[in-house]
Amino acid sequence: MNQHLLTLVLATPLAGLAVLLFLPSSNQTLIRVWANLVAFAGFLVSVPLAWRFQAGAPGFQFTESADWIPSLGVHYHVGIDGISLLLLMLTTVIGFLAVLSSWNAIQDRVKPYYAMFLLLQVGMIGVFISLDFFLFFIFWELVLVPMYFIIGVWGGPRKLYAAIKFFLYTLAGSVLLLLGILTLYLQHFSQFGFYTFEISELMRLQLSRGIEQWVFWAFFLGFAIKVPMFPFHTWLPDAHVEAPTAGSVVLASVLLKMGTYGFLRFSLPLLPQASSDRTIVQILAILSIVGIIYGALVSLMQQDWKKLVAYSSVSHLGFCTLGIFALNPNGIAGSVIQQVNHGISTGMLFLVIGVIYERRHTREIAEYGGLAHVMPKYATVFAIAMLSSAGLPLLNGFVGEFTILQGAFEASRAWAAFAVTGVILGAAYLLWLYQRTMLGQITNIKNLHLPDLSFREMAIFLPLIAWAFWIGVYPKPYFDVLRQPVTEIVERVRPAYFAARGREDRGQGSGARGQLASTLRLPAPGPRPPAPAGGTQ
Amino acid sequence: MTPLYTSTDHFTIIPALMLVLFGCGILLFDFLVFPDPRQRKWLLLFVVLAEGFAGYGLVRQQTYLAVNGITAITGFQGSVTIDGFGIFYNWIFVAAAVIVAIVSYKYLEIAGEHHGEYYGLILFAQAGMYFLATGTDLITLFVGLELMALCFYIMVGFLRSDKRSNEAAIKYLLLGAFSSGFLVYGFSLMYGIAGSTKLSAVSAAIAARPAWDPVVFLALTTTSVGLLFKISAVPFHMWAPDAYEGAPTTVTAYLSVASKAASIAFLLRIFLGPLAAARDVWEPFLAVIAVATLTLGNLAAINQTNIKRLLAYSSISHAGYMLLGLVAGNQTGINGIAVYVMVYTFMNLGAFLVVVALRRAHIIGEDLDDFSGLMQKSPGYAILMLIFLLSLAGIPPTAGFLGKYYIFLSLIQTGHYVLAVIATLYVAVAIYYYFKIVRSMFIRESTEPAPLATSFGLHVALAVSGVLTLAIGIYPEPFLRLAQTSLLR
Amino acid sequence: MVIDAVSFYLFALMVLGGGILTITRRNAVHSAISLIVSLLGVAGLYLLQGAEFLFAVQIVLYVGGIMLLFLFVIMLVNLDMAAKERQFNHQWLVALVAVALVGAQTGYFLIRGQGAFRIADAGGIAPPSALGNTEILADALFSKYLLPFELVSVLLLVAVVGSVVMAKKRI
Amino acid sequence: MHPITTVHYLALSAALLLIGTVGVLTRRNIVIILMSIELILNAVNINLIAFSHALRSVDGQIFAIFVITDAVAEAAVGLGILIALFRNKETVQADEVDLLKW
Repeated sequence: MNQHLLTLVLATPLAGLAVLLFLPSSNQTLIRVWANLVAFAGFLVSVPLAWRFQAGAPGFQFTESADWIPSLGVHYHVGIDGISLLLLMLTTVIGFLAVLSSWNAIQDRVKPYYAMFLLLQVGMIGVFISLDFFLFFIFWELVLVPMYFIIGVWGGPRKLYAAIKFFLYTLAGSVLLLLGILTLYLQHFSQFGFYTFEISELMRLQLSRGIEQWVFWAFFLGFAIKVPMFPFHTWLPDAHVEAPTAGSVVLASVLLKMGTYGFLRFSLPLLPQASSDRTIVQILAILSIVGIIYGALVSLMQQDWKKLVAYSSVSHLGFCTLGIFALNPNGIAGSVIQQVNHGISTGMLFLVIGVIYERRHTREIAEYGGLAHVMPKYATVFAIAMLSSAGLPLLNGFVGEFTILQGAFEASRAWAAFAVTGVILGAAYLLWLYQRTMLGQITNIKNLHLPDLSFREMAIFLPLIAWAFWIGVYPKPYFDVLRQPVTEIVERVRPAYFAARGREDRGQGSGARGQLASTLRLPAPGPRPPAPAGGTQ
Repeated sequence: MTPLYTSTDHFTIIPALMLVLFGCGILLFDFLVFPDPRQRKWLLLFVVLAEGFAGYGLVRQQTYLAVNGITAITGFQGSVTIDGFGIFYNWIFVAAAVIVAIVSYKYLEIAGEHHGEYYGLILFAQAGMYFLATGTDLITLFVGLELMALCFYIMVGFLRSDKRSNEAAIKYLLLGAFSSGFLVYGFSLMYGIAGSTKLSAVSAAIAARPAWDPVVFLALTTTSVGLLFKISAVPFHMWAPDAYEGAPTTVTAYLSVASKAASIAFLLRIFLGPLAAARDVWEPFLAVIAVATLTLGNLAAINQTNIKRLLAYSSISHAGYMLLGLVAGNQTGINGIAVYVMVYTFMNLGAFLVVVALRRAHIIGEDLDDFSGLMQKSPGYAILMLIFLLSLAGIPPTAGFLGKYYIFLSLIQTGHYVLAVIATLYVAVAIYYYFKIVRSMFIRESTEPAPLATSFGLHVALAVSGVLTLAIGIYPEPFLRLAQTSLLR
Repeated sequence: MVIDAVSFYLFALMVLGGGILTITRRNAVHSAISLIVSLLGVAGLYLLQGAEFLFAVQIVLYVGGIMLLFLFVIMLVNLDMAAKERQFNHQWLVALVAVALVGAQTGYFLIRGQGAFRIADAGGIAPPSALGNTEILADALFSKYLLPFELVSVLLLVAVVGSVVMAKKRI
Repeated sequence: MHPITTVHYLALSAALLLIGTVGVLTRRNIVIILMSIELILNAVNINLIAFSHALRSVDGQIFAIFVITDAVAEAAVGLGILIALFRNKETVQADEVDLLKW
């Protein structure tokens, strides 16, 4: 059973999609029910993964491998480690909730809509479980098409522009990513004499510094556009603003994580020299910090509710990449946690916006005010989402941001100092948004008789709220799951890291508090230890 | 004295012989039996039979090669050589000809020009292609080329009462004849260098000369003009948009696929045969031309509103990708061209077939607006067109990705990193104009309610191209093995 | 020797002069007649090079066949109007410059590349009379070149079908 | 007077090729463009015959026969298309053939 579980997770939405295509498009209710059932089933089949996952075990679990294109050395090889597990669970949960949230929002071309969502789900799951680079790339590109349609067909007034911009940006990045993949593939052939895209095989490569750096930048373009990191972020606000609610939710919660996941799964382990190169790390950290602060500042200025949240994503993802390129266990573990957090909290924020948009059909912040009076439940949910996103202790955002800041501090005090401004600014724009929309007197007469959250809407929010509190109060299971893969990555990228700190330090990362203590026990972090020169022999 | 016509000779030309025989049969039968144009679709039987026999001949040649463990059979004292390369490309011609033939009858009936000669010309053109892919003698290649080209001149102008068709035909003929004049001028110089018209002798003679030998250079440039013209590479591409737009859409499909595949085969025969020794000379030239072709094809396509014109520019850019495979020039590159030609055949045919379906009585159906709301009108066609367009753009898991994959791989393998980056970035440009069509089909509302002109043949042809476009993308293994047979030479 | 040289230059003059007149005449009939002159010059060159059969073919086929076709069409489509209009298209200057460049290049390469054909010339000046022999030609055509010969018959069939399809009002 | 060598023939042929090219590129009248193409093919034939003579090989003459045949076929089809065009459009000027962008 274990070895087919991932295939089952992948196949469930695909099979559901196949059946969906044969349902009569006139019967909208049937299609809705079926799509929701499939999405829920997709979530259910992924639950055993979480149960059976063995937190401390090295390497990948639930692996399954079969030849796919022997003449190219391509395998159907899937498996997960702790990082993929968290993101995969995020995908199945958010995927289901996004489908559920579309019940009323989508009235036009219902069947293609759900078909696109299920296809999107296949692509996203595939990205997180592929252990073959070719397979990964296929899923990576597969995601683009349904997302294009979700934005382009069911989106807002500038949907055509936003959709093609999204497509072109991410495609341009991913074709360069392909060039990087092919370079590794050819290097592997010249060193070992056979062609393969298996990641475990590619990790055996001994690359020269120059090649690693070129490949790193190719990967960087692919992943950074997806994340999106600072200069490549311009597609994101457009896509988010124009996409339908569920599209925004999936885009923010899962699609962006594909980029950070790419860094963690491929850039760091496959290109350890380049990823720990002093200059490269500096550049990436600076871009992340610029993203954090720029995103926050732009968010402060937004008049459009959705655009504000979109720019806040740029800021939050900046934290994630900063954590990754801190290149220490705290930074990376915090980054993964923060990715999940961002999925939960930003997903909730977009859903919150979706709820009000369904009622009022505007996202101008100025149109609202004092909604807490008419929609108390809604205001509560929004408050939780907002505080989770702002990083209030006891909620999930705090754990992630705090751990990342720890990691960043360990790497460089300046980084941490700048990143902290991002946290403060983040609190500022979110609280101000809350104040402008929810608090005070009702200024717009149209808002007087808005209905509060319905049962279905509550059902969408409750799991996310529960999850947010879980991570915020008891994050230990998450750090447990992450410890092993994160240690592996850090050992790969900086072999000297653990040696310099002694073995007992390896155990750190068991919960935010434990980490805090362990960090405090350490000698002053000082400047970054020099990058391991001369490769990883 | 050697015997005039041996059984080996016969064996090497069976497929072409079948095509020509059935072609003549069509001309006779049409003349004798079918006064009513609507009965003429029975002539398709001849086409299918001809292709069946031709395919059987190819199978026999293939098995003969495999059983005897040899790479080539030569016939007619070296005029033709049957090798894996020729057989592979001939399979593509067979596929293209069958698919085009079975969709044509409805289109021609609507256009009011349903004549038997059309089917005959399809077969004769294919006979010409046969010798382009298998010929190993300058004269055979030249005559094969002209046979194919002549058939296409006529087919492009087949809608005799349509001014656009007339214009397309005369432009194509003038430029085509002009370029083949240059080609044959180059051939005459090659003959002068070698003293023989056999490709092997020419190869040896050129290899014996210094790399920058002026006469070799002259022969190279003049020959290249003709070859590049045929695959519509910049700056010899001007004919393609006009010919594609003016020709009957079914002919456009045939022209863009089969003629291009045959010309690529011809180009490879020449560049990897006689001109292989001058590789240092032509590689940079070809690289520049390939980049120019990609650039012009992709940029000019952006502003097109006529679908056939848009697809014409897109096919120009595809020629650029194929040329890049030759610039890389290693085994991956040549194999990549074969894969590329194979996937291009089905996806491009498919895209044109959807345009064929849009031609209805009194509606030309070639404009971007004609595609508006296709998703609501007939979702099957819209989804198929989406698959073809994604494949043309090279998005996995469609077949088109695989073609581009090989080209990129070969470029990196041979260290042409800049070319690889340029080539990949044009994928993003291409997406923009392909998705203009997608946008029309899926997002815009329908403008005119007339139903599509479907026919049994069209359904079959679309199903075949659609299934193959997906199948090659999702499970490419058998197709890749097939393409690898093209390296046997 | 001298006779050969003189006749070469004479025929060359016919060929080039006829060619230039062909592409510059306003009246298409004049062009056609200039073309005949040029083609006859080419035929003369064939004779000089000992290709008697081709000499005959050139005169019968080209001058007799193709030119008749041209003249016929010129009469049919009534080119009187065309003769009064502008004769050259707008890009003629660009075209001329391009061609001049190509010409300079070609000439340069031919002169530089003389060596390429030295082996060929070494055999001697006098042509073996057998080469022009129709019998040898026929032998080659029906043995070594049987395939293209058969193929070219298909080509001609297509040409016949094509010109009928194109030119006839109803088929 | 120098003896006439193969290179003389080649130069003559190149000149004729260029004349033909100029004709194709600059003339408006389609009939004259077709004639220019005939000039190009004749340039090829001069080459072939010169080589055939110099190399003592019959192949060049055979090649020339095929080139002539091809010229016939092309001219026939070209003039046929021209007549079809003239029937619809009443012009033989290349740049008036402009429904399609040239």
